[in-house]
Amino acid sequence: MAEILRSALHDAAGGRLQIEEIPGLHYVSLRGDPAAPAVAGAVTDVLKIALPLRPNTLAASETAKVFWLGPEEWLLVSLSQSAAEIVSGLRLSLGGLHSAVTDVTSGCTTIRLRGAGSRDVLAKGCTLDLHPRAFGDGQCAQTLLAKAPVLIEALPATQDCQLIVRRSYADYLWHWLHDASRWAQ
Amino acid sequence: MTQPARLRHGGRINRDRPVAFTFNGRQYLGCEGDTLASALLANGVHMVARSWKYHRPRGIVGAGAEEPNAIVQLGEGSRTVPNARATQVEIHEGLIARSVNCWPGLEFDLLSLNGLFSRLLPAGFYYKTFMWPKSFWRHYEHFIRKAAGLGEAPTERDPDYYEKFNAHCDVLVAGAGPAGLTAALAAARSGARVIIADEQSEPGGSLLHARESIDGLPAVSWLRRTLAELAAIPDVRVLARSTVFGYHDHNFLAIAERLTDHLAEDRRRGPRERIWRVRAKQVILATGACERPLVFTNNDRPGVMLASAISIYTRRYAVRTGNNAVIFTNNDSAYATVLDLLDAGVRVAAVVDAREQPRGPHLEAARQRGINLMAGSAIVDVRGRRRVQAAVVASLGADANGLRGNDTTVVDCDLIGVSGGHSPVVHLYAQSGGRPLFDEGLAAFVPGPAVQTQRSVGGCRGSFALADCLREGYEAGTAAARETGHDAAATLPPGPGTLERHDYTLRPLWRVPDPPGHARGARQFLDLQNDVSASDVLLAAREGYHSVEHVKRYTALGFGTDQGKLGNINGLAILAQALGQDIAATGTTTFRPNYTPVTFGAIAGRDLGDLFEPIRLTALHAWHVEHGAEFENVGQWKRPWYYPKPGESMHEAVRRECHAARNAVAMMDASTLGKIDIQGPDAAEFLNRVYTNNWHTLKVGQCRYGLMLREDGMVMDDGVTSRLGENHFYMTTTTGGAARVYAWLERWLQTEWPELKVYLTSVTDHWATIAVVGPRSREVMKGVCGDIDFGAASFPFMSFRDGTVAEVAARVARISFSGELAYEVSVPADYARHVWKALMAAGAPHGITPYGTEAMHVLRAEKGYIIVGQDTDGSLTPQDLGMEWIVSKTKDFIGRRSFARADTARPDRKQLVGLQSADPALVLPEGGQIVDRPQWTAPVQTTGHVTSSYFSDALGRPIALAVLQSGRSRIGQTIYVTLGDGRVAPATITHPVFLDREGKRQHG
Amino acid sequence: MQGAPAMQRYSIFSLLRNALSHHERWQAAWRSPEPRPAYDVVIVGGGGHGLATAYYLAREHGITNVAVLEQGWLGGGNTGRNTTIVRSNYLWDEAAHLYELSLKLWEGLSQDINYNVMFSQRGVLNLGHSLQDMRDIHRRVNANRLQGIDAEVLNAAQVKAMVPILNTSPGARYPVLGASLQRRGGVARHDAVAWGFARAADARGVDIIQNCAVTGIRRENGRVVGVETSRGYIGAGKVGVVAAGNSSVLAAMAGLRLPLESHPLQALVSEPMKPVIHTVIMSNAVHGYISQSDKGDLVIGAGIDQYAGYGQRGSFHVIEGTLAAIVELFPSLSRVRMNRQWGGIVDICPDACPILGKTPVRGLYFNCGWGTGGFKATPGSGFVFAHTIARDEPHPQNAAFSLERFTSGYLIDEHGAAGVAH
Amino acid sequence: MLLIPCPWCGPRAESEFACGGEAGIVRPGAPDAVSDAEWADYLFMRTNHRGLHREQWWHAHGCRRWFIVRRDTVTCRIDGVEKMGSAGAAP
Ligand SMILES: Cc1cc2nc3c(=O)[nH]c(=O)nc-3n(C[C@H](O)[C@H](O)[C@H](O)COP(=O)(O)OP(=O)(O)OC[C@H]3O[C@@H](n4cnc5c(N)ncnc54)[C@H](O)[C@@H]3O)c2cc1C
Ligand SMILES: NC(=O)c1ccc[n+]([C@@H]2O[C@H](COP(=O)([O-])OP(=O)(O)OC[C@H]3O[C@@H](n4cnc5c(N)ncnc54)[C@H](O)[C@@H]3O)[C@@H](O)[C@H]2O)c1
Ligand SMILES: Cc1cc2nc3c(=O)[nH]c(=O)nc-3n(C[C@H](O)[C@H](O)[C@H](O)COP(=O)(O)O)c2cc1C
Ligand SMILES: [Zn+2]
Repeated sequence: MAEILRSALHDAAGGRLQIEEIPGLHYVSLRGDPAAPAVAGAVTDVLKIALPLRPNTLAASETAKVFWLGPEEWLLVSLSQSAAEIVSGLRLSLGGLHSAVTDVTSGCTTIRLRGAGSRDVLAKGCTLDLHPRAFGDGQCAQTLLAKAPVLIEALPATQDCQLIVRRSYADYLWHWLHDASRWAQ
Repeated sequence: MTQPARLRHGGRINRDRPVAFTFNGRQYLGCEGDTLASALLANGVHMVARSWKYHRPRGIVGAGAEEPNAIVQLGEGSRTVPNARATQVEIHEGLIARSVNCWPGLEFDLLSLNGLFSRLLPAGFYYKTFMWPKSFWRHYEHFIRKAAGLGEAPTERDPDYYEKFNAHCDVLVAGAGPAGLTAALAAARSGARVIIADEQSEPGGSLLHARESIDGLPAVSWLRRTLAELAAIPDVRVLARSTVFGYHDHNFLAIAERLTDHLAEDRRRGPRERIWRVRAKQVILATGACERPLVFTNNDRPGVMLASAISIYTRRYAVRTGNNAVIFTNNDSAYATVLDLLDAGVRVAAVVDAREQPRGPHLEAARQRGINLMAGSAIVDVRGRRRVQAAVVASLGADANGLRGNDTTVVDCDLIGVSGGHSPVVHLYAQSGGRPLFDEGLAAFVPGPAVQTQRSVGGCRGSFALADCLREGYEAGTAAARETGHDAAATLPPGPGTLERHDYTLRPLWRVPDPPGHARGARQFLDLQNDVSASDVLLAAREGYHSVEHVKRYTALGFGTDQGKLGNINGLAILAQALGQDIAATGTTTFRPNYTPVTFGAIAGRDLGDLFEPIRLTALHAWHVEHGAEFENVGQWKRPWYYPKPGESMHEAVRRECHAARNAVAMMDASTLGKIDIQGPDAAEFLNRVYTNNWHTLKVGQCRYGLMLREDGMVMDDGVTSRLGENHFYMTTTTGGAARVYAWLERWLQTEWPELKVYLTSVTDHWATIAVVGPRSREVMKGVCGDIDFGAASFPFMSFRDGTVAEVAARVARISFSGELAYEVSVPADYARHVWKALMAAGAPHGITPYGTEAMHVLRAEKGYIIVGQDTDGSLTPQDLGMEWIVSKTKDFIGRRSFARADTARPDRKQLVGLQSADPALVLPEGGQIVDRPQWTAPVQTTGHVTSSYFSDALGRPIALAVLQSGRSRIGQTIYVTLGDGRVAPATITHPVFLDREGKRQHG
Repeated sequence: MQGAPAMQRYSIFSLLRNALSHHERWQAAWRSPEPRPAYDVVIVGGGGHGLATAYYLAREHGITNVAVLEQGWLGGGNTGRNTTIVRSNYLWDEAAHLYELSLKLWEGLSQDINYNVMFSQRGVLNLGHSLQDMRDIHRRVNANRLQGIDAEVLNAAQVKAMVPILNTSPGARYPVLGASLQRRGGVARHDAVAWGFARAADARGVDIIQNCAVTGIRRENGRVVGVETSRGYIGAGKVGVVAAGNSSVLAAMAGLRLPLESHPLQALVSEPMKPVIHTVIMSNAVHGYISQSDKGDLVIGAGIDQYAGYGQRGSFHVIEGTLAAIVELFPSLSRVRMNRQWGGIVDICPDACPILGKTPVRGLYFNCGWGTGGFKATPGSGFVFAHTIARDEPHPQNAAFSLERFTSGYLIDEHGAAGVAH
Repeated sequence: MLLIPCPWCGPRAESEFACGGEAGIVRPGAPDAVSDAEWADYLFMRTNHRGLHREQWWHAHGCRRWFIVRRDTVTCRIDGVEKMGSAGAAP
């Protein structure tokens, strides 16, 4: 139900680059004080993942990821557990601690770029240094891709990247990616 | 092969690949590897242009970016290019080029008559005349405009595609001559990420025509080896046809790469140009030096060329630029050209050297081949109009400001090579924020101290010996890499072996004295493109335009497409002389991007058409499209404006939609509203500070309208906020204001009130919101939602309930922007389409009608509800809008203090009122101004204007909202609304709420 | 007081006469005197506004013992780097009347100062791209007509007829829905404005002193007595500061604070071409505006940089955005090339209107805050500021533009009409 | 295109940020207690310093934190950044 884009595999630049939407993920925003042990504790309880505290990094398990978004803000993405489960699990675990847990599942979608040209296509619209040395495994960054705010994740051991984009920008970004991959170098 | 001036041997052109092209309607053949300039010269074509002001015949002067004269129009139709430099255009099959700025043609140009009047057209002549009669300026200007300008802009849409690429590197090298290449090599060997860019079709710079050897190899062989080594190192990018055109703050540089223009049209694939946006940790500038012309009478005749350009045409392009040459120089470098010419079998009739005692290694080599050296002399005049026929040579006086006697020698020739020394290409250094310094020894401006993490090496630093270039480049590359944490170079092979060095001696010569009997400097050209002569600079100095910047602007020196790469230095030296000050004190004009002109389309990139601004869509967009909606742009969003049925006008559609909302039920996609989730123990206190009304009293399950002000007391945004829990609120903002409000709230929280425990999360995209509006809305809701009690008392106005709508967990709020009984259903956007369709189905028996923003506006205007940004304009307070009821008197909030200021407290401010048009058929124009009397003569004071105006279906007549000075106290009076064309329409001032002032409908 | 030499008149006849002597007999347009120890009035800032002030002080008020002190070269500030758009179609009465006074002066300026400033009334179009833009356009045009200012609303077809190369396709991202047109608006030769006023002021005895930076403002008993400069102390009965982007720095010298922020504002030109654009076209919504100079270059104004800056340079992405807007509006200009770009320092006021008037320091007057749009006001600003200095009270047309408005709340919010920049 | 060193995310391109202008503008604690002139000073008056300038920036398209940058308004050189609320960082 969560497909925003035509999620058919898009094959650009002579097959060197594939763009596809990954539907069906669950997204939860978490705000809280990283110094409060309950915050990291809640994430571990619910997702079995250690809360990433280093800026622009993520922590992942087989079924979920936690992205650092800000010093008091994370995005939890899960493949298996529903947002409702995560939200209630976190809230339970956080108890009365001042924090905010918000289901944002319908507001986000993920687009995966596969192939050697992925980063070059992103570099056409993104000012980050995407060289594997500068942006490698375990790293993520919020930035602008063309004129859309995105969260970029470097997928391990490849040139591949994944983008999390806000729903209302997804169509624009999709067009932009098609356009940018027309002549991948 | 019919290229009469093509040398039989040598050069880097491909003789096996002839290329046909057209110039001024004539077919020519060149070779692959030629520029348009070299191909024309190979065909013996020297005269290629008419000058801008006097329409004098002009030839090719240089061989690269510095060229001021050989400006041509390329191609036709949608792919035409104005103002291309023939020296930088690579020829390809089918190339069409023509001269610009001449009519009817290059050979016979009517405007060359201007030349006859040239005495009347000194610098700035137009400031002194064309003032009478006063009304005639537009006629004069018509002709001035026609005469000005070079090429012609295309008139069709550009079929080409341009893109951008963001790049990062440790070391960016601008220029791939010997200095740049060794810099890149050293940095790359050290392990740094390197980008090296050169504007030419192939890297190599001066090596492509150099006479020297490096490491025992001819320069071009060393070049090949070096490029091969660079190509093999990962993380090195060599960009040819790539001009570093801007050096901005924080080591951000822009490069324009030209990808397809050099190919025949049928071979072009992919983008035409690409802009590289480079963030470099270290920058090495290796942009070389530009040879400087000499300033003498008629120095603009076709056949007068830079000596270095002659060498380039001879050695790189295998072109014979003339048969009988005179070289005029004040330094040794031109003797290399002498050798090149002699090697090519060209006669050198004389070498005129301004130096009394010329010396230098090239000179010694040339002397051995036997030359006619005229030392201590200068060319004072040139004979020939369309092509040089002879040089007139005279002896220079000791201080070079006068001639030694009146004797002149006429030397026949068809080519004059000039070298007045070299100007380091300090453009990028200066763009980086640096100030070039004058070096007396070189008589040139060289880079001063670096301002950013940058180094200049080689020719652009004033190091003109190849050995120095190689060494400096290698050292700089090593050092730059080291500063980025790459110092493997220490263990690497050293840079290329050093060569023999030699001194650079020159006799500065800024202006050759006029030949006897000539007006001062009248035909001594400085800026060939803009026809600026030495006399123009002297005139400017005489008239008090003393700053070099004044001279530039008064004479247009350096204003052209070449930005004075050749002429500026001579101009400012002449100015310095005229003012009796030194050149250092005179200074240069400001160097600015672009180094050479760059296509608009490339700089615009892909941000055009549908990608110009993101098009933001709601989850229901596809449904709206399928159902024929017309859309309105609201910020970046596309919102359904109205849904016309076949054959229906907008007016009819909107009436039908309004009718449904007032009499049955209608439905709207309100998903674009900004939505912010607010959590924390201080959330209520936070709202209390940012909204004008009280939020502590709001109970869980209730909603409240809020008005947000700027600190100056003016209305900034509004919306409804619901209390989801004790510490949990859900705020909505206007569509256009969403981003602004979110940023505003974060700012206050983080910078002003960090003690407040509040977290904000933007949930605009997560929730889809559907407004179900109208007397039948309750029935519709009941049809899709079984777990909420919709009883009027149990679910009162301004409260919300969580429930299940069409099997989807939803939040249903009983709020109304229409004044009707209405519900807003919020569901996660993934379910929006499903829920919308369920509502449509449930509403079908009641005639449910989707409506757009236009009907929404009509409905809210009937109720006197404002739209921030339409009925307000940043100059209205809540009181002005008649909204005192929402302004707390007992607490502080943003903006409150500003009410107490004298002019915000004034009673005669503009106030929101209603207007009723006297003509029941006339919808008053929005934006109409209000006057008291039907007749008026300007100027009269403006007292108010119509902000919103519609035909009200419910009332069967037009309604309007307006803001009007002291409006509330004038209700009942008649005013007149201007219709924009001098006419006015009478209207009565009314209360701004037109319908159901008691609010019975929405409470029903 | 030394009499200034009679001004050599400019005309076709003087041009002919001087041609005979190879133009070697032209006088300096202005003298370059050494500063005298004291003047009745010192004007700080040799931009168009400062020079116009000096000229009108002399012409309208007979005050000729005046010096204009310029830290660099005349007209080297924003006067020398603006996109030269002149119009008076502002929204609020106060602003509209001030700019209209200026426009009327423009209409006779060349003859008045005997220097052709090439004021070209080729019309100014402000495009509307959304329903709200069109409402605002109607509102402003209607207001202008009440104010006595020529103004028309054009629909998209009329705009297209006037500017055939404009993209008016309804499918554009932000389609052109219409425009306002002020036919009396246009452009002028910016440098000539500074030079012409300098020459005319000089001819009336004003000392124009370049390379003279004011470094301090000396006060005694709450009254200004003179200025410290890089060329020594200069006494002054009154001081008028007209320093545009540098105004806050000068205010600090007098112990004052102003509601200003200095920002870079950039502009660019194309290579010169034969005429393709015959009027001035501005679009606030897509953030770009364009005209073509008499030399043939397209003159394009960019947006303002977001950060404060005194460096006359801005960020490249602003230029990129501007050119995207221009190509979006004029797709056929895509292959045209940008020749040069630059920046100026504009003094931005919270309500996008100037500050023109007295200060808490007696004898000290400020004229600033013109931000992105003061070129068009040059003669008018000089005219009313001269009045304010001479009479120690504002001219009716600048009374509303006092510093007090920031205290009382009488702001004249021209953001809509002032737009991005112009 | 400035390179702004976000105290959390490190150096990022200016296009990710919004500049909030001069730092250290203090909202009067009791607005009613100040005069109109003092209120106007808070609302509108700026030092607008030429030279080293403390200013607020927002990492709008990154971590969404406000922080303070010390930057030279003539050369654009950045001297340092401060997190909001860190020692000495009056907003
Ligand atoms: C890119 C750009 C485009 C613009 N486009 C337009 C447009 O199209 N239309 C329009 O109407 N306006 C436009 N403007 C605005 C317009 O240029 C200015 O408002 C106007 O020129 C200001 O004139 P001025 O004489 O007050 O300032 P300036 O010309 O800047 O003069 C101020 C002078 O004061 C001098 N000064 C400063 N400090 C001192 C000191 N301490 N001692 C001595 N001298 C000092 C400066 O050197 C400067 O010469 C634009 C501005 C820019 C930057
Ligand atoms: N004998 C003399 O008196 C004399 C005088 C001057 C130069 N030279 C010779 O010139 C050479 C100087 O070597 P070098 O490496 O410094 O310069 P170079 O001229 O060999 O190379 C500079 C290169 O930079 C390119 N370039 C310039 N600006 C650019 C830009 N903005 N973007 C991209 N590319 C750009 C040029 O096209 C050129 O290819 C030496 O060989 C030297 O001997 C000799
Ligand atoms: C209206 C106008 C037209 C201009 N036209 C040109 C031009 O055709 N060629 C050019 O090189 N510069 C042109 N310029 C820019 C100036 O060269 C210069 O960059 C600008 O006045 C700012 O000064 P600065 O760069 O010396 O700081 C123009 C400037 C203005 C204001
Ligand atoms: Zn950050």
